[in-house]
Amino acid sequence: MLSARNLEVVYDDVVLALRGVSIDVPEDRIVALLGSNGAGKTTLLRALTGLLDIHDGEVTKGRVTLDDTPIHRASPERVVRQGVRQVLEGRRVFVELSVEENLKVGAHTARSRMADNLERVYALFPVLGDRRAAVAGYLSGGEQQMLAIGRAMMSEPRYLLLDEPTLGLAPRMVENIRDVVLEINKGGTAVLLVEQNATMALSIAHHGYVMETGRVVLDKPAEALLKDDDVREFYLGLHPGEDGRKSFRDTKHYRRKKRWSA
Amino acid sequence: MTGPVTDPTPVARLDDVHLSFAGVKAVNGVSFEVRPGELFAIIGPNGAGKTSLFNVLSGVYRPQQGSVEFMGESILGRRPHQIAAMGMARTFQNIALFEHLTVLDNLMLGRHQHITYGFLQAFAWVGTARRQEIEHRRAVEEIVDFLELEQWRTMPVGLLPYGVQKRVELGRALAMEPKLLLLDEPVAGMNLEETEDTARYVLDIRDELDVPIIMVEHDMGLVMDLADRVLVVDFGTPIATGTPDEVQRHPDVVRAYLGSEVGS
Amino acid sequence: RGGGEAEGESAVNAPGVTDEACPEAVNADNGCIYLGTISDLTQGPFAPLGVPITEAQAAFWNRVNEDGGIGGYDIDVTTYVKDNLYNPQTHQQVYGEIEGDVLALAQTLGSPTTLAIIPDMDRDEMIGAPASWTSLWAFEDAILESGANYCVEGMNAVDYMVAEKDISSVMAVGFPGDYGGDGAAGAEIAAEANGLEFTGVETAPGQEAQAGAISAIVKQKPDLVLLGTGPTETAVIVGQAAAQGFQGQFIGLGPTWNPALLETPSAPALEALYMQSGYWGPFGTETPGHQAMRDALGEVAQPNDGYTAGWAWSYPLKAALEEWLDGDYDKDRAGLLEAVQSLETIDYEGMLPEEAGNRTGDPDETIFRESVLSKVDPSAPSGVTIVSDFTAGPTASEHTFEGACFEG
Amino acid sequence: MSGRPQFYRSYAQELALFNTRPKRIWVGLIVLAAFALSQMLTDNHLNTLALAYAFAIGALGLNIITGLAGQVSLGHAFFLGVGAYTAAAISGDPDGRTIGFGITNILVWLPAAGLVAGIAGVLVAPLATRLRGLYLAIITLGLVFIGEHVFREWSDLTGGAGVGRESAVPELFGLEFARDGDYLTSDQKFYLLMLVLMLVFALGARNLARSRTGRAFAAVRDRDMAAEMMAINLPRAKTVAFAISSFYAGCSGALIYSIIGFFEPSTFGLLLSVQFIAMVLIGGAGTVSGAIMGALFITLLPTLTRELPAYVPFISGQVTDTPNVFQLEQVLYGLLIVGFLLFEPRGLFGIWIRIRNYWKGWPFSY
Amino acid sequence: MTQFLEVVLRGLGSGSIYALLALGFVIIYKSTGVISFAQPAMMLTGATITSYVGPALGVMLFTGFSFFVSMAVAALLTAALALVIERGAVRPMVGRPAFVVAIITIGIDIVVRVVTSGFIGLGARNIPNPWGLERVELIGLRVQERHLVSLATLAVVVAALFWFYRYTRHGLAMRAAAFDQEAALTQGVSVGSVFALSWAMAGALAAVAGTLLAISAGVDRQIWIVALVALPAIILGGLDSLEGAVIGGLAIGVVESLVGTYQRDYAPWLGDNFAVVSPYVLMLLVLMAKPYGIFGTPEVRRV
Ligand SMILES: Nc1ncnc2c1ncn2[C@@H]1O[C@H](COP(=O)(O)OP(=O)(O)OP(=O)(O)O)[C@@H](O)[C@H]1O
Ligand SMILES: Nc1ncnc2c1ncn2[C@@H]1O[C@H](COP(=O)(O)OP(=O)(O)OP(=O)(O)O)[C@@H](O)[C@H]1O
Ligand SMILES: [Mg+2]
Ligand SMILES: [Mg+2]
Repeated sequence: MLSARNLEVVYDDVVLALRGVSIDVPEDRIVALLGSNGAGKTTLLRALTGLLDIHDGEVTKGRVTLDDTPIHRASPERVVRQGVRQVLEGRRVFVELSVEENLKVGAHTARSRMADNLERVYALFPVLGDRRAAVAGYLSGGEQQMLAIGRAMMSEPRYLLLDEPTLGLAPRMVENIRDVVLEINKGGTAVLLVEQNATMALSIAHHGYVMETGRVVLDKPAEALLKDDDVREFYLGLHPGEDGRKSFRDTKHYRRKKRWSA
Repeated sequence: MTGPVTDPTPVARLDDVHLSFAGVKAVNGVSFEVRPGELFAIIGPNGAGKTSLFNVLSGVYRPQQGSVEFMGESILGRRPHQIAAMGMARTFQNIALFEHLTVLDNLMLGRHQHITYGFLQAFAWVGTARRQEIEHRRAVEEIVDFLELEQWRTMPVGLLPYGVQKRVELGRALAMEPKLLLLDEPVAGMNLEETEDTARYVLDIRDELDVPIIMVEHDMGLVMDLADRVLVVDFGTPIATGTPDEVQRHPDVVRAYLGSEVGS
Repeated sequence: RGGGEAEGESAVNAPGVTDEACPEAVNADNGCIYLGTISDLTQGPFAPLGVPITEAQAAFWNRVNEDGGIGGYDIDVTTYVKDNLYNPQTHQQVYGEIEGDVLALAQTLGSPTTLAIIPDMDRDEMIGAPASWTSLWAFEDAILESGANYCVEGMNAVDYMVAEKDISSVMAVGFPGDYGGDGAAGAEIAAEANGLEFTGVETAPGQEAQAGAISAIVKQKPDLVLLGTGPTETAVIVGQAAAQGFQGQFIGLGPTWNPALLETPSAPALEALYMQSGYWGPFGTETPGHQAMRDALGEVAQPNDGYTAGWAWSYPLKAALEEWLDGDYDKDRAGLLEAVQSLETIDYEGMLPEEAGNRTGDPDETIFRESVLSKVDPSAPSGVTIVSDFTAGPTASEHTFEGACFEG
Repeated sequence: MSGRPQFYRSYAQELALFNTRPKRIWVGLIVLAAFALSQMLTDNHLNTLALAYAFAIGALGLNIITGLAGQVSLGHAFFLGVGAYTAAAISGDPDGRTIGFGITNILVWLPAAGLVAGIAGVLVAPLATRLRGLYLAIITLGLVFIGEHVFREWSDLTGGAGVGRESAVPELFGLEFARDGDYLTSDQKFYLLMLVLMLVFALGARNLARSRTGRAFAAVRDRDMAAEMMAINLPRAKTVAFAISSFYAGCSGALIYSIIGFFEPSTFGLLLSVQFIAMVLIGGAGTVSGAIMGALFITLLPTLTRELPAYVPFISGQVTDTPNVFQLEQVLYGLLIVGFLLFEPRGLFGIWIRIRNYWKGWPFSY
Repeated sequence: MTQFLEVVLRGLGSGSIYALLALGFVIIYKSTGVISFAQPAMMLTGATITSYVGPALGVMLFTGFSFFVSMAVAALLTAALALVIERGAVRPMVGRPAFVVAIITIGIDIVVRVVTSGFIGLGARNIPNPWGLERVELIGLRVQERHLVSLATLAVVVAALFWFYRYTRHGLAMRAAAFDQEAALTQGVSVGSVFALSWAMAGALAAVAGTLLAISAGVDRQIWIVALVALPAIILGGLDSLEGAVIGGLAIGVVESLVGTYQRDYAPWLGDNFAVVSPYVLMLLVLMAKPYGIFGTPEVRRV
């Protein structure tokens, strides 16, 4: 189990980005993490994988444990070796390397099974197989997202942390990613899924968290979240008393002041 | 392909455009036209060539074949800055702001073509230079008002939240006083609230400022609600054009793009 | 400033002269005269010369002090030592930094660097000993040069070869400008006077930059090659030209030699083909001046004619100070300059003839036209021994100098 | 303006260069103090500062191309040389060893030096518009080497390698800067001249930065493809940036060597270019005051490191010893640059901001 | 013709030294995105170390063998020095603009060069070696042995590097780290070790180059300038290309040698020392046609 307890994170010695966050990612599970922009989702992932350092961030309280051993002081490469992998927000493929080279870098800590894993990734994402020699920077946005996920799969992680994987993807591709996540999970990898697309995330997750301004404000099984009124209104766009989503043409032109009730 | 031609002078017109990169056919025989006042959407799977179409329009790529017209003139072979000066403005799929500059400076850059003094006058900063700066600053502040960016005005955009950056980019395009606006995934990565805001701005731009818009977007809800007409491309090839309702039911569109969960 | 009160009417009123003793004075009762040194000490291309010159000068003036100093003053040359990095701008700046604290310059190294301060020196009525042998110094009043110059040296080298062997062609290979260019100009004048074929080849510093010079030598096979480069370039050019079959004679201007060259792979070629020109005898020469230098320096890591040069260049300044303090001159810098201009001979303790120090009359009369030639001799202290003592060749003797040779 | 929170009442007011009272007061005080220094410092210090101001003009120029437009150029020394030789030739002795036309009025040779260097910049620009990043840096480095070669070989103009020539003669309607006058010494005159010129050039640079042209440069730096789609003509913007930057460099070169009086072709080598890059980076790339501070820092640093060894008593002053003070000077020079960038990557400007923020909040440090 | 070929061979000889230096620059650039201007100092230091180790070993071993052993020792020690510098002054700058780091390396270069010069002294330090300026006949051409030694060393180094980049995971990891350090970290690549490794490799290469250079005339304070000739070589070949560095280095050696030999006869108007700047002219000409060098990867630019 990968878990965070009472985590407090400060950037640049001044910006308090997490204010006592606790979450659990049990083995073999899919956990969804929702929250508006700037809530601290990415920061949480960084804290889990040791990437805070290079952003001038620091864990000031609390801890991160992997199977009860603390890892929040470990270097990113050690975290990867222990089977926790993050797919960064915004794809971040190595634009000047080819598709296959990107995947090979992904296998940095698991060279021995590289050939098998390559096959597995190409099977998951046939597009990548077709363009294995192409320069990654010229792939379309969606293709790059697949490459980023595929790259993470190259080391057979036990925990996969996905930061907004469907950003900019076409509806069918979103479904694809959803299927991929399910499949990856079936293969025995636990997934922490950070998403703006709540519909998709909650449809596959076992458990869900909602974050606002550095705190976890909801922590429920996914089905329960789907029924939560606030979640329905603010994340799924389903307003109480109306059947289905309101048209964008009808949204009023005023700023809604959101106050989270939970 | 394109419906009955009712208006003799479309704002933009592509005819049988082909573009390929080292073996990849990014655009393969696409034709369409955008009429005055229209909100035209382009949808299609990832890598279908939507952004490439934008790049063809704004002169970044030169198609190997076909013709591209803007405001009734062929713009094939013109440099991006010339096309921009003709009145084509765009936003970018991956935000492309000038991150070290403030919001105001970014918007002022949008007005680059409307400001006419040269660098010799810039040194002295008297007369024309000063007058123009003040005048255009006024225009920019109106956009700040319109997009509700007051509180960020003097901050470097690199430090702003994602959603705000997207709005600044929209503002920068508006500052150009465009005759055609290209929006590449304006709500990608936004939460529901921000999406609603953006939808509002887009409608206002079209209706109040009367600027025709071409929009690429994967949020089907937004496209279906806002667009007048939709072009669907797949592997660079157009597979359907029509009203949102028409294309939504088109079996090829469902298969190639929407998948099972239509529009939800 | 300076030390007025105590000495009454002989009061010296010049910058850099104090009644207080020097720091670490040899004679605690003496006043102190500070001399400045601006040299290439670390990064510049001439540091291998600047360092031993500066060291030898320190030893020279220390010996003067041990002999009681001059006119009641010890001489200090170690307090105001500055590194010019061989850069005119730096040179000018450090000159400004020490100008008010020193009476004169014991050393100002380099031509473009010194030229950058000549207007300032004129304004300040400052005199200084150079650390180069360019023919230009004969035309600058403020500069107290010693011995022959590169131009004379080039003439004498050609005349020597004409007298020794039947030669018909001369090639001058060297850096452009005040050094190599000056020597080449002299060689060209002498070649013309002797009816020889002359070629000038400019080369740049650096081991790997000599390909052009080497191939020119190998192709044209001149009878005499006059070198005006640094020691490393000398080794590369002589060694590789010989390796490619060249058999002619090389003569190097003063700064081309460094005894360390005898440890390089070029050593056999140098022994066979190279001769060293000089303005006075090399380190191991038996004169009282040389002996005093060797005694004063004690054990040096590697005998090097940079030491010899630094020592010899110091005599004129010593003579000038003696004349100034003993004679009836204003006791300020102007008086010192006057004293310099009245020197007819200088006691070089045998390193140079006394008349080499003549500073009265116009440059063409006072330019010293005798130089020495040495051959490579691994057993000698600085690797060379004299084969031809002070001689002026016919060309140099008859030439009229109207300006620096390299200016053409 | 009264009342504590100061609001701008018009865009004109907000757009003014020094738009707050503290800014006006500070800048006024600093400029006054700079003028007052001419009466307070020794000639030698004034000479060093005058040089620093002249260097600052060049740094302002490099800041325009590198800090503002994002094109790292190692070729600045070349443009400095072009300016220095142009000025020297125009004002040189017509009967001298080297080319000279005898027009010593600074109002003639200074603009001419800038213009010729600017034209050289325009000629180089087409290459720059094709190349990016380090490729551009090293190509411009090549320019320095090739320029040095030309300077060495063209001895009619430059006096030749190892020799050099006299530099531009500074004279303004009969006022000769290189001579002591009745009221002011030569160094005082130079100091004041360089101070005034630097202020003029700095004001120009500041105005440029906040103008249409300056914004376009910044856009090219941050994202050149997007800039093109803002109707900015990329090749033209880069060419203009090169031209302006070289103009500054040319003027700077002419002035620097008019103070020194004499210069030699190898002056315009890699080292000089590197010094300018260091000025811009150490000052804090992109800001006018940063460039000036950087220029002061780098030109005064050697003076400082020459003083420091006096406080390190156990290091030998003997030139033959290792280590000796002269080596220490050089090592300190290198270390100070390294240390500075390590601990304050935003440069002197960053330190300034820090101090300002500290005092703003005084007496509360948080 | 014989002469021409001999000139070309000489050029290849000195070109192989440029190639070794260029490889060092490229290795650092590929993994950190920075051009290290400390390479000249590394070269000077490496050669100086050899000049101290060589004579000490020469007593025990025969010259040819002791030459290579001392060169290897110098390479190791220089690599260690490079590691220290990387750790102390470059690592803290990770994520900062490449040009700031480049200026830092210039500061380091000054410091190291001054210190090393202190150990060199005033003259040149000799490196014992059996070749000196000796020449051999090779298919009718007379070649200097030292040039053959340089070429052979280059060949061995290139083979080793090829193997390293092709068959170890570090090769790719080094390239990945250069593009995006955070993304590389998430792949489990230790960016720190990548930086350290590349600096160490470049330091060792510079030491080898310096030692080979010093065979003919020893180590003096000024030989560092030769390292700058590697800059046009890497631009010519393409900043991030190892094969480009090798070919660029050799090409520049040959051009310099040809220009040095023939330019006086065919184009005297270019000035006497034109050979010295010919590498830069060649670089300019190539870049006119190929803005990213012969083998360089074009920058990926997309909107
Ligand atoms: N490197 C940083 N330095 C300072 N503050 C930071 C840094 N990174 C993030 N923050 C701040 O921390 C807070 C949380 O940011 P974070 O990126 O974790 O949010 P998020 O939930 O991932 O948002 P998004 O949905 O936009 O990705 C924000 O207020 C942000 O401004
Ligand atoms: N400069 C380029 N060089 C090579 N291939 C390119 C280039 N630009 C685009 N492509 C290729 O062209 C195809 C179309 O790309 P484009 O960016 O237009 O897709 P898109 O429809 O915008 O996709 P998405 O919705 O993911 O943004 C892709 O396969 C992409 O890899
Ligand atoms: Mg995030
Ligand atoms: Mg796209």
